[in-house]
Amino acid sequence: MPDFPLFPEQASTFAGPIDALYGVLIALSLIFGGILPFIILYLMVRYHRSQKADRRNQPEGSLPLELTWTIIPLVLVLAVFFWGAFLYIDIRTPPARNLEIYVIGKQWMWHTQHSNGKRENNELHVPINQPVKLIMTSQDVIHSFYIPAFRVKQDVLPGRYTTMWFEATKTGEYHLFCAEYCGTEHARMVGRVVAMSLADYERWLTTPGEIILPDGSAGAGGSGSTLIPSIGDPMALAGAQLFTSLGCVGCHRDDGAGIGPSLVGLYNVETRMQDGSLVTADENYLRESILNPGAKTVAGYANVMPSYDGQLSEDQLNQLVAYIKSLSDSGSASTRLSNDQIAGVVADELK
Amino acid sequence: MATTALPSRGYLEDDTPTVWAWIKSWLFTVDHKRIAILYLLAINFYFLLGGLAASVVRIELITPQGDLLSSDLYNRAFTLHGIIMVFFFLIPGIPAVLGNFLIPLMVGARDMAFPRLNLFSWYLYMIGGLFALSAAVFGGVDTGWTFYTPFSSTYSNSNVILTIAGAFVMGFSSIATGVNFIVTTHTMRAPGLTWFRLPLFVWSSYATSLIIVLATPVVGITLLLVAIERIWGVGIFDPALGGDPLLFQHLFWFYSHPAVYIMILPGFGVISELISTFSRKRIFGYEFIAFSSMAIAIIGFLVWGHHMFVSGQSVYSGLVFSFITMLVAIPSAIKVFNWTATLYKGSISYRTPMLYALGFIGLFVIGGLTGIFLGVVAIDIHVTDTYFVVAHFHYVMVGGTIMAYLGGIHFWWPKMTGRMYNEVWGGISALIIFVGFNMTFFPQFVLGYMGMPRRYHVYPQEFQVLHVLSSAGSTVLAIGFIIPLIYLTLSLWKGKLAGDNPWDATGLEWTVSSPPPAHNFDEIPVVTTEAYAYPPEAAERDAAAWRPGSPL
Amino acid sequence: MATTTTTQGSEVQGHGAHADHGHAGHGRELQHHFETAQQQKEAATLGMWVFLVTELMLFGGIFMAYTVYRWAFPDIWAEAAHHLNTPLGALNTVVLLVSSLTVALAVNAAEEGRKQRLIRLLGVTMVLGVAFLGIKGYEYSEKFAHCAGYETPIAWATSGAPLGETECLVPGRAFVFPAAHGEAAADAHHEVTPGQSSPYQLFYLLYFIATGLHAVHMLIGLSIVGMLTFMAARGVFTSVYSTPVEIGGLYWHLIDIIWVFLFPLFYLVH
Amino acid sequence: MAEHSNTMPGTDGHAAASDHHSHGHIGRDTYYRVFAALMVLMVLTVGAWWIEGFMEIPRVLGVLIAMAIASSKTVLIIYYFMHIKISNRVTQLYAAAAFIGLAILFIIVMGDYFARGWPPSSGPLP
Repeated sequence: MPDFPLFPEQASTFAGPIDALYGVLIALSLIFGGILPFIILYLMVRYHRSQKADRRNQPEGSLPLELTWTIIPLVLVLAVFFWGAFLYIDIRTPPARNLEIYVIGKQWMWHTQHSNGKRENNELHVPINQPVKLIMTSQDVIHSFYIPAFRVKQDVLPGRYTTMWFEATKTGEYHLFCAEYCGTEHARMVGRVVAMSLADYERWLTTPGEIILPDGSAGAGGSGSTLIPSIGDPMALAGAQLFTSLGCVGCHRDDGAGIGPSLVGLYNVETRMQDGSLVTADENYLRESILNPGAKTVAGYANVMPSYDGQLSEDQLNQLVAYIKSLSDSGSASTRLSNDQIAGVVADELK
Repeated sequence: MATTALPSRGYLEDDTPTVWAWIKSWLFTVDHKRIAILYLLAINFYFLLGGLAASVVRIELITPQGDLLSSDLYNRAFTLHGIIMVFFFLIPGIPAVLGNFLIPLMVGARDMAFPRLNLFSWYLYMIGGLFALSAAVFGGVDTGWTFYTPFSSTYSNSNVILTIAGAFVMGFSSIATGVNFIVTTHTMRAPGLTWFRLPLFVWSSYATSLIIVLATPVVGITLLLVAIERIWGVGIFDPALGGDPLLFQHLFWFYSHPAVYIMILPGFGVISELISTFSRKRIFGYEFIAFSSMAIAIIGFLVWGHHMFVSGQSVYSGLVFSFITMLVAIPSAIKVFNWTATLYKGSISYRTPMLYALGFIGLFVIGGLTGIFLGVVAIDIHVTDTYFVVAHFHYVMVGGTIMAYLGGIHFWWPKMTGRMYNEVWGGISALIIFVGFNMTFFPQFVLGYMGMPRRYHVYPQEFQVLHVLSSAGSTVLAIGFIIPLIYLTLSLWKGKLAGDNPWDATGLEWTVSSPPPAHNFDEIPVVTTEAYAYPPEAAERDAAAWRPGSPL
Repeated sequence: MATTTTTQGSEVQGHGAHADHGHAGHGRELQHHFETAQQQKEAATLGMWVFLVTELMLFGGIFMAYTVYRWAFPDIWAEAAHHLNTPLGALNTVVLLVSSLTVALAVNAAEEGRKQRLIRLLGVTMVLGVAFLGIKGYEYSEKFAHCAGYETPIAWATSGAPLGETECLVPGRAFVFPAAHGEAAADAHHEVTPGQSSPYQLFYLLYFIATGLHAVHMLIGLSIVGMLTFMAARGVFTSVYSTPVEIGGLYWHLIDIIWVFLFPLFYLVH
Repeated sequence: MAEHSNTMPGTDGHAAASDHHSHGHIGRDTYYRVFAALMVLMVLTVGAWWIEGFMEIPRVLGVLIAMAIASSKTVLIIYYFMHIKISNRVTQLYAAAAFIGLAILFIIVMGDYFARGWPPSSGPLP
């Protein structure tokens, strides 16, 4: 007999509340769905044609009764709805300080990249007791990033970012599934999530290891170990290199004197657009502005930037976005914070 | 005035001189009853085909490895199962077979308002079915029945176009049926047959038709757009071409969620008929059941986004859709309570149709309650796209629609064929289906909450026990479906003559002979009573007449 | 009922109103399953209306996609629409509105039992319908001619004047949106927007799908009116039996209504 | 849901059908007047578009004007040319049903788009 669990592990902060709501729903279902069959069974037997029973004064309808069994379920489902709704808003609202990890889905594997540039395939290492925000996109069809033990799931769409966050509570290895049918090997688009203590995570993060890139080539993944303490976020660093090599810096000068707007302090700030609307410069906006600059141009600037659609890989896009975020306090707060911690831990290790 | 002096010959009888003429008399018939029989044969064929695909899927899932089927074949098998069952069995099932046969009889008309349109709809159904079949024969399709873009429009290497053509044509077949039902119900009712004297089956069929007419064209055009994107590579939905894949999901579910009500609403109607007849009393809360059908039809249009809670739609939409989804649970609950109340002080007999009806209530309650689980967004995030969803909609679709379909077939079989079937076997098979069904699908709730994603042909070891249990149950279920096929077929020759009204039921269809004459009514009846007009003492008399040895 | 040959009347069939013919000379025709002519007429009219509901919902899907993308890409929409031939679109609107009038008058003539007038009006309607399709066809061929590198379809057929600039507004691999004119020319990078992923293409794709589907409906409408003319010539319609003309007319008006929306949505965009 | 309310018991079974039908007739003069109105509206919508070419008005306003004119034309055609004015209540309801269905589709889908942030830059949520 293989192991035969009937309930999934609870390994994130969401698991408890969701299971509690689930339990309440089961209890309510048992009251309705469990008792009703017994009423039916009783009536079936009591009023079977072979039974002698009082069959006079049959009711044909009763407004009070109808109202009772309309209003009571209505109140109950509404209560359940509001409970679920608040929980849902929690699940969809990441805390301000979190560890950001990029995820790319492609037929049929998951590719993740940590803040120091370390990559993984079909694996995701996360620290426990630390909010983790996944910024996800797909290279081809729709996938869905699903970690049952954390009770989280989010579709991963091509052409835009979706985000999801969780905070693991228990170390261990958990399933990672693709939940949205994505083609032939959909069932093999699975992996594992390794939740580890923060110290372990940081040690893991700074340990070099052979990494297979999405295109199948092997790359050295451990550069982070030497880069982090001295320079900072390698993801942003790679972005900075791209930013220079692509010539972005010629127009987007830090002092704002260029043809294009300065990108310093842009991330997550509401910005006035050419058509007068206000737009929050989040990841999706940055991505769109790189791929399709004309869609939303900042007020006061001409729409002269060429499109980089088709010229950048998803990886490079992520690096550019990470770089632009690192130019603003709100964007770098999360990553910089965790990098500081990492640097601290590394320093401890070295002692 | 039309002639009323018509020979009252059964609709099945013929005086055709040759076999060819006999075939022609069926293939070119405009008699709604014959068209219903044509549908019955075709739909049952597709049901068996879809069931075969389901068996293949279940056998593969016995082991965690992909040892019977390659992943490609498995994907094609579950897609075939989904497409055949949804588009060619569940959606047309009860309306096209029972609705076509019964609605003119129930409203006291000689035929549907548009008899030739009715026949045309059957041909459309057959053409659509042929497209889907040929797609399967020439290599199958692997998109799942939901055709999500950009997978279906760009990445899939299978017969998507043929399948979409099939679903598209089938859509127009159900539109034709819907138009016919609506017009027939409005204009063909017998004198005195007011809306509140209509049998509840007519009400629910009317609500179904409303959904068909309003929603089906939208999925038609959506599938057409997918086909265009796939053929010419110029896209509406592919993000690589500037489009938004979520727009496809919105348009698709705008039809496909109400389509769920297209499947289950006629089932509600059938169950109302059965419960009343076999309790020998009026249905409890007639108006509430009738209005709840209409409420489901209308609210059902506002909830489609609950299929998209994790798709990337806005949090705002998630909350709105979740809220309305909670509301749509209420009319369904009202129905269940009213059916239960109907049993009170009745004289209940366990005839085969009634067993299906009682089984329906039990299974539908589970299906409906788990629907609330899925409507609560926080839980849906965890269980959507898992076996929990699979179990939920099978409880509603198989436990609901198929139980009602079988119950209805058993109930009106004597009317359709003039013969009774073997009731012992009928009861046994109803019981086998009930047990087999629960064995198959209840474990899937557990599997789903454990996190087993749907559409996986290989899966982690720890899910195996439940999968084996489920596959074992599906064997039982399959046996349960095959038994009625045998005894119903045998009854055509061996069954004893049924008589006009074997169940002592009310309703205009039981006032004509069995099988009904070709023109239904020699003289259009004048209705003076309400539906289910059992006198108050009917239940008492029925119970008093019971002797050991009478049917249970 | 084993045969259909003795039943006449009207019913909606499949993808359009198929006004069925009755036997000439019988005047009012009543199918066997109806009790009164009034009932038959009500059924036919209601059936047509329910069918029109499905037709509107069919176009509704396209309008939905249009709304989403126009909301998403307003500038691109405005720029793209300037390359459609608005005068021809306006002319087509007038043609359709006139044809709606002639159909309405034809129904009126049928109700009054004026056979010659009915036939004349139906004939005019058909001419207008064909004119509409002709103009539409010219507009289409203009776009295709540009793809082939010619100024006009006539030039294309006669290998005449070539097109000055590269332009191909037919969605597909060859799609090229030309340089913006006037003040927008400052946007240097907009010189040519070739290839697949241009949102300009979405506009033209929707344009071709919407107007193409509309043209298909026009063809069906023409065949219905043609059949009605034929029936009218055989004297099927009388002042008491003219239901097919009426429901055929309903279908024609629906085609008009859809165009009334298509015209401003595609041709009149800023 | 509302169908029954206008058809009181006994009045729309076909035996009684003739009692309440054909309550009106639209004359030829009306048709000509409606046609004239349609042509005026047609000129108006093109004219509005032409003027908008010179004037800077909000884009939304332009769309609203065009749609308002198109809707008026539609109402005229449906009401007079398609005889909804003199049709029975059921037919009138079905004529309205399509527009209600479309309204549901448009309002809910566009509501999602306004709130979602697609294309990626235009909404408040990532």
